[in-house]
Amino acid sequence: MPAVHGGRPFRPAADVRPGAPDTDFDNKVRLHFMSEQNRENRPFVDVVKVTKVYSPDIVALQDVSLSVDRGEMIFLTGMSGAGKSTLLKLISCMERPNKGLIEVAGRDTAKLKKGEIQELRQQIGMAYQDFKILPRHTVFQNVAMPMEVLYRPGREIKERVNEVLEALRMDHKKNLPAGKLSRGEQQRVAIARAAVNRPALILADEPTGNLDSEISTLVMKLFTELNEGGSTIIIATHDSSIYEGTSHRVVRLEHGMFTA
Amino acid sequence: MPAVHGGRPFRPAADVRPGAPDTDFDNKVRLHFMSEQNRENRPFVDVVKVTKVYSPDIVALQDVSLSVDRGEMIFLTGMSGAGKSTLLKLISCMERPNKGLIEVAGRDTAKLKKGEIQELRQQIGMAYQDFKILPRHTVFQNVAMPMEVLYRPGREIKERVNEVLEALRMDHKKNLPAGKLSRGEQQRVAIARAAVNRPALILADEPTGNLDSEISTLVMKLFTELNEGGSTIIIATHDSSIYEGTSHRVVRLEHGMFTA
Amino acid sequence: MSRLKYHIKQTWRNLGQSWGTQIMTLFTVSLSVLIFSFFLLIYVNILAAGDRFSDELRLVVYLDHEVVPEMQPQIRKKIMDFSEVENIVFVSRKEAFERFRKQLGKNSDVLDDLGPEIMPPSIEVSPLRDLEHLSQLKEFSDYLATLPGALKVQYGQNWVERFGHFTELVRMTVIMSGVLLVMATGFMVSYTIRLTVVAKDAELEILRLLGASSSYVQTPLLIEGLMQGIIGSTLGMALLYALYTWAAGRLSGPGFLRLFDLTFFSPLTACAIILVSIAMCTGGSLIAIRKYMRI
Amino acid sequence: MSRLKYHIKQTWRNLGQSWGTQIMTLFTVSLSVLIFSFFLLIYVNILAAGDRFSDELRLVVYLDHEVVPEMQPQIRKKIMDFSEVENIVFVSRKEAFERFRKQLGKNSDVLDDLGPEIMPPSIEVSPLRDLEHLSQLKEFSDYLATLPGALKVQYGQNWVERFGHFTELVRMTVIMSGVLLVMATGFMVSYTIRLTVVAKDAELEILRLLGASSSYVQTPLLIEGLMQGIIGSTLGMALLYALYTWAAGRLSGPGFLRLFDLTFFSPLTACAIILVSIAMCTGGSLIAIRKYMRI
Ligand SMILES: Nc1ncnc2c1ncn2[C@@H]1O[C@H](COP(=O)(O)OP(=O)(O)OP(=O)(O)O)[C@@H](O)[C@H]1O
Ligand SMILES: Nc1ncnc2c1ncn2[C@@H]1O[C@H](COP(=O)(O)OP(=O)(O)OP(=O)(O)O)[C@@H](O)[C@H]1O
Ligand SMILES: [Mg+2]
Ligand SMILES: [Mg+2]
Repeated sequence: MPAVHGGRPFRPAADVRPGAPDTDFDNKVRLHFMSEQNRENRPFVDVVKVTKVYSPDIVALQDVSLSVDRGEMIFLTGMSGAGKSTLLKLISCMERPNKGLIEVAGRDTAKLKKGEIQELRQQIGMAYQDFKILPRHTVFQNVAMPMEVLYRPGREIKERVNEVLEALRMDHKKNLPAGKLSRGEQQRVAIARAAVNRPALILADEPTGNLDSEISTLVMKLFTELNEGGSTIIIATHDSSIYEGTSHRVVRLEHGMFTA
Repeated sequence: MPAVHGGRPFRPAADVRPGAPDTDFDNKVRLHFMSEQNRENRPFVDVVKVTKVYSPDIVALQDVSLSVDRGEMIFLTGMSGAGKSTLLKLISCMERPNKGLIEVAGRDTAKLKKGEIQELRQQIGMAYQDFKILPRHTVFQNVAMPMEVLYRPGREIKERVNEVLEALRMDHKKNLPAGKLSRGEQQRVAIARAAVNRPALILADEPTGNLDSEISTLVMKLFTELNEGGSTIIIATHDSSIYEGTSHRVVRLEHGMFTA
Repeated sequence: MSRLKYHIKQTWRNLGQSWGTQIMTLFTVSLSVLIFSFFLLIYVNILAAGDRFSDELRLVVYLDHEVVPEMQPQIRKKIMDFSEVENIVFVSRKEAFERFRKQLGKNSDVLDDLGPEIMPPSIEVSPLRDLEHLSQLKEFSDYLATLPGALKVQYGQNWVERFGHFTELVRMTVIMSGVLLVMATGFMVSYTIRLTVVAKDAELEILRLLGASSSYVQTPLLIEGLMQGIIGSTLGMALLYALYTWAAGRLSGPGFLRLFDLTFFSPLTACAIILVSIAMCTGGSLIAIRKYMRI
Repeated sequence: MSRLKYHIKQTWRNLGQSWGTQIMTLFTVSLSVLIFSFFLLIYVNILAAGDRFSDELRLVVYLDHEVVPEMQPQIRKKIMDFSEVENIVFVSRKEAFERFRKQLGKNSDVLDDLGPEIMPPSIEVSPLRDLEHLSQLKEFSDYLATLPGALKVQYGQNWVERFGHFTELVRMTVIMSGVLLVMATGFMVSYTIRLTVVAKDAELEILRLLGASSSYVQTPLLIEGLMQGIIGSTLGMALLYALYTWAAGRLSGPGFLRLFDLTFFSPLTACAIILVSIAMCTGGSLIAIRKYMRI
């Protein structure tokens, strides 16, 4: 079983709302980071006046603030180079901000210890813009990784992986090496891996860049289902067709700053 | 100067039409593959009943035929996994068909010798779906490669690379290693490299997958300019916004076959 | 328990995916162990040979008159004052004459008319084994020349020096080869680690991003390193033993006066070498992935 | 002309981008050259030592009567019949007696009353240099014992055998170390090529897709291989010379009867080694990229 760090349990988003599928699984895996009393009234992801400068002097984000509530789905748009990926990387602790505060599940990410960062990442499913899939592993193996990392039993892994691959129409390719797929298929593998674990937080970076509108719809359907199951979802995209007409919040980055 | 193979000159597309920019440059570089009399009335790219099966039994293309005239711009659409990239790879000799005939500039690609394939590729600018840029080389070095391969003089390379980077709003990043760019910026590097040489044939595979609509417009503007300069252009895309409302031909692949 | 099964499954899968690298690593380990223990074995045997060589080394002090038995302890003491020695033998004129007669063999009848007084008496001194260097021997010989009545000090200068020279050359050859091989082995090992890391790079990066615990990442690699260490070093040691047997076979023969009785490592030493290699293999795999263990 | 400039520019840029790999490769080349030429040098010197050793080897045939000068050609012929020899010396009783007197030194007055007739006459035979093996020597000695009037044949059996034994051991050590080092060097070189290919993989792939001509791709790599070959092998040879000088210095001394006059390669041999290394370096780079040269 996963180690518990710091004693502050990270309550699964899944059991906050009714109708969450597979609550039992979630209860076993997810830990409670936030204390009971302010879990509901504080944002799940809180970015406060964050500045990120890449060496030597490339300002990717400047004084950016963003609050995402638990269970919210939000779209992050902006031109190429605006800083969308950088913001997602900061939230998942892949990069460190030069200034400002980033809180996830009520904890300051700058102060997390190694084990706590690992625990936090286990709760985050990220679909990377460059996919980061293993070309020589099969599709199944790629998608199963986040569950294997949590030592889930094989039967459960199989079930869940098949389910998510089916939802993305990738089940017929599951035993092929991921490197032999078309780019759009690889992108779906990356999305499936981010979603397979029903994580509390999903960060999707340009998830439909290589997908046609039909498949994009499937992807959005998957995300919507997960969101209804309690997951908080942040989607960075330039594809207006996937957020036009939704009731969800859309924020726009421009040259490292949010525009109203 | 480049070696001439087979004695059949490959006449630059650029000087076929009036108004071609930099005709002098083109005359020096491009070779004539087609004999004079039937250059105008035969298609520039001719795909006849081509089947491509990946081992062991993945049928990517089945009995596909497509003719693209010299100076045409054509959009290739279709769902993810339909076979768009495969078709482009066949045209650029990266893959070999299992059945069927592929002619480029009037020559059967199956019968080209090593030197002739090299020569053909020098005439093709391909923007790969996975970019294939060198992360440790600078943007400038990446974009300059197709011209360096032709031993163009440094002054000319500089001029042309700057021109194409400016057109894609990437000139301010030209001395950064390409691996440190955002994905959208990397995609623009890949497009710039495909266009820098004003090749006779441009194959663009999903060129706007990571780009917002503003930059996509710039990319299409660049392609249109090149097309008006005489380049034949095939664009594989799922982004309907870039081909909706154009007068150019749009063909649709579905499960390895063209639909009417 | 189920976690260990998880890790073993993982290791097994890795093995299937990268057996090329695995075999290469195995060869590297075997070869490294072979090379190291080969030079260790040679060094050990040279030391032993040196011992046996000095066994036979004697200095002979020729005297102008015999040492009467009462005087012997005094001279013994005088010699011992300069240096501890292995053995001191006093040879009388008569004993020397007998030796000479034997040396002439059939022809010894020429000595029939002569008495032992034609031969000089002598003292034979066997230095201690640790008196290795020729310079020390020379010094000792000079000292012995100052004994009362000493005429001349002789030792197999000719052959001793020649042999000493040769031994020195061999020692230096072995040392230099050893240094070169250590460097080559070092390169080999570091290259292997680099190639392994290049191969695993993407996977370790992704595991890190998925929040895999350190034990999840390290255990399969540890098992892998352990297995490679065990198989590789045992193989290397077995190869060395085969080589040794071959060499010993070639060197045996009508071995009267054999200087080199080759000996192999004791089982204990062999085990120690294998254990150290195993430890280094597992340690190496850990070092190779340590940079992925930071967050 | 301008193309060559292009290629040199290219090479220079590569150098800046991958100096880590370059330096590693340089070390590998140096070390390989050092190791190979080190063992070659040792082998050459062992051969030379063997020669010098057999220079000093003599068989002595003790006779029961002197050979009169008229008979000498006949005996000479008889010996030559069995085997070509370097030299044959007839030692009369008188000469033997003189030698014995000298050997006794100060004490030689004990011989004053004796005549040369106490000493046996002898024939000293120096075998040819190529008579290397002890078994051959033994055979020859057995033959000499059948000469008319031969009493006994003597050679420094004791030391000769011992020395022969030792030489054999050294030869085998050198051969085995050589084999191991060749294997280690082979590994090193192939690893270096693999690492270089991994590093250049993406670039060569893209050049291929851009339709770069073979000369465009190969020339910078050839220049690179050439430079690495030149610098690396020269460095290796220089290192070996430094080692040699150090060793020769340590081995020199009061060198009467020195068996090992170390010699270095002739400049010609050294150049040949360097040239071969350069050829192998450039060849190696070509082989490494050959798979990218197909279309
Ligand atoms: N190297 C390969 N080995 C095996 N199958 C392959 C290989 N490359 C492509 N395929 C398969 O061939 C089919 C067509 O692939 P292709 O890359 O041409 O699709 P595409 O139309 O470009 O899709 P996308 O829009 O996702 O890029 C897919 O089903 C894909 O899985
Ligand atoms: N590792 C890095 N080193 C230096 N600069 C970087 C690095 N990563 C990103 N940048 C720069 O930071 C800025 C923001 O990059 P980011 O990847 O966040 O953009 P983005 O909004 O995701 O763009 P895209 O839509 O193209 O993916 C860009 O100008 C980019 O060049
Ligand atoms: Mg991005
Ligand atoms: Mg494609």
